[in-house]
Amino acid sequence: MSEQVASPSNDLPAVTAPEGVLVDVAQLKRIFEAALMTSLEPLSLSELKKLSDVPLESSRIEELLQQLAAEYADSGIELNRVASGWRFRARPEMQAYIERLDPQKPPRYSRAVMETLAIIAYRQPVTRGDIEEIRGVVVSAQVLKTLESRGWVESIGTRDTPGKPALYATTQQLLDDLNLRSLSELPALEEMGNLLEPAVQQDAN
Amino acid sequence: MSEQVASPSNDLPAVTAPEGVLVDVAQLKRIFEAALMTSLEPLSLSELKKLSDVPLESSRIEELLQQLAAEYADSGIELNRVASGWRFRARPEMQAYIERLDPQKPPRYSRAVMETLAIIAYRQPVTRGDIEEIRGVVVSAQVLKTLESRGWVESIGTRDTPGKPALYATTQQLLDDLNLRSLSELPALEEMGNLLEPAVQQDAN
Amino acid sequence: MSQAELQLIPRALIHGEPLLEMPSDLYIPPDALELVLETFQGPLDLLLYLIRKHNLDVLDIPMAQLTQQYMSYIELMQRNRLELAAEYLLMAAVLIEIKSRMLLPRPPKLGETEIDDPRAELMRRLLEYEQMKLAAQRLNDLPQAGRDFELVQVLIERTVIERLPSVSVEDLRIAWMTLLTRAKVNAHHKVRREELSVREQMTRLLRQLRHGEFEPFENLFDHAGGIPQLVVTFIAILELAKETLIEITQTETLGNIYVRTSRLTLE
Repeated sequence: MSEQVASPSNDLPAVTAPEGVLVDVAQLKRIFEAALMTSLEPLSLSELKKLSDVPLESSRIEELLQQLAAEYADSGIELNRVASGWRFRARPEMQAYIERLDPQKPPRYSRAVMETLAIIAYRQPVTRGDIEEIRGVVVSAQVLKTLESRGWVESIGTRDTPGKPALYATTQQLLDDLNLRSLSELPALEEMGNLLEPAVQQDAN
Repeated sequence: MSEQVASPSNDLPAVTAPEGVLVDVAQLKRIFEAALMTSLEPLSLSELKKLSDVPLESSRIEELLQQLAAEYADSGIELNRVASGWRFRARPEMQAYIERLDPQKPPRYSRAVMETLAIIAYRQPVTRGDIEEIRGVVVSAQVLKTLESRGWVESIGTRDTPGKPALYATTQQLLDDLNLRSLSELPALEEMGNLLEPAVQQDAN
Repeated sequence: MSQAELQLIPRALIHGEPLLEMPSDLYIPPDALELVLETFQGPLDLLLYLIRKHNLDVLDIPMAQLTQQYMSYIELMQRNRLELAAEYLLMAAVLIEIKSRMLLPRPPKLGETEIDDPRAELMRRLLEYEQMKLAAQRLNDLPQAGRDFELVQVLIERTVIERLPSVSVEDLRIAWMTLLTRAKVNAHHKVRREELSVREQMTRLLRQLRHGEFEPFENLFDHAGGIPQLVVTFIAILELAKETLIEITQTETLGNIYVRTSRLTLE
């Protein structure tokens, strides 16, 4: 929805491009809106810049996006910034309704897959050997393949040790899929001190 | 965008369901909005009805949809009624802008399309009923049409049962596009099952 | 216990408090035991379970007690002839070694007792694994695109070249895998390589018989493909007949066999 509808008073001054050209802010927001809504992948600032007829600073674009996000504050969808850019998503509380239309839920991953993912996410880059050492069991090739084909994990090189094992790291796609901007937004690891306290553990389980 | 933002005066009376139950109109519109925005295929009135917790007459739903459409009057997208239901689309005048974006990010098929393709590939020849049995949900005509118009799936006859349902199979074109010589080169997948939690768990969660 | 663990164990057993107490005075049906075993991600996971279950102090693990309980499990699993991953046996050896080292009198070294503790390495591994195990649970609790929320995707009609979604074999594999893991699909639809080639032949035959006329049986076989191909084609014909998609007729004994689609109407 464009700003005229949301805020008829239009408290937003026309953005002045570096060259001094006036930008039709309402129109640009409409274009951003249409582009973001039709793209399943998040759009980066540099992509959004291409949508403007006059060159715009990143800060201007972010300002517009924040206004656009605010316009959707009371709607069923929301505009978020994630690792690789900006994107619209349905609010999680809408999920139960949307699932009525297609009750097929995607599967949940097994503990083996999730533990492997956690080790890669928190200890990256790691080799398969590193993962096996932490988990205390062999990590099957299928587990890694599952994570790779989901686009959550990728091999980013090899470690310079005998056998040249592949080093795994997480991808931007993982962060996007979890609606996060950076790895630092992952849940914090439990403090070792807390793990020594049996009482805390009981709650956590 | 919900109506509070768009029309603060809220000229819409609360919709009364047939039983006389009051419906939270704003919330229902938000739900419609989220569902329509996340579905590539148009949603029919009967699908939209499922989204309401109380039974609603079609005329009421259409009224809500018309209001929702009006709220998007000045935005980059529009809500339209098409043959098979209602759907959002980018306004045609936005196309020129959106096409500036890197075409590097190809669109994706919905899960319904991919699962239907997988079933036809692995279980061919199958009828729509077979597909529905495996997926556990109704397969829309759109989904099959998408696959047929892509040239990946074709009807190769009908099954000799009441209703003479069409039998679907994959085409040479699909193999070519996947760079396969024969269907038997598709991965065998039994072993993958144990990487995902059993279905029972999804209910529990 | 984590959700995953709880749910893998038959309900009757979890509700009746711990099913993993002392194996000696506990009956676990052999089928259930297999599930119990699958529940643990490995020896570290099993050890952690025992430690947390019995509220043992991680900083001062009572090796005798822990080793004894661990061994009871290993024995129980072996007694039921469950195939035990090598890691479990290796861990048993490690535990026994630590226990025996602790029995030996240690030369008194002032201030260095902690470093010398034979349990230190085990403790470090247990804590590191536990930390990751918890992290995995939290990661899994985060809302995931497609599972807990949907992405907005509004239609755009493109005037220029229509870009079609590209699909890889991998996408197809994922889609099918997803289906396999749902409901009873797994049990009913086993997919093997051979079966796929049969399916492929079934499709080929139906295409060939599209004209609706009788076709001589021999014409259905492609001799260039060798014996495996002939067998697969034959199985495909039987399968089609079973699914009543084709009719097979023979007018006289030892006469020619003809095949046609069973009153298959063509569009």
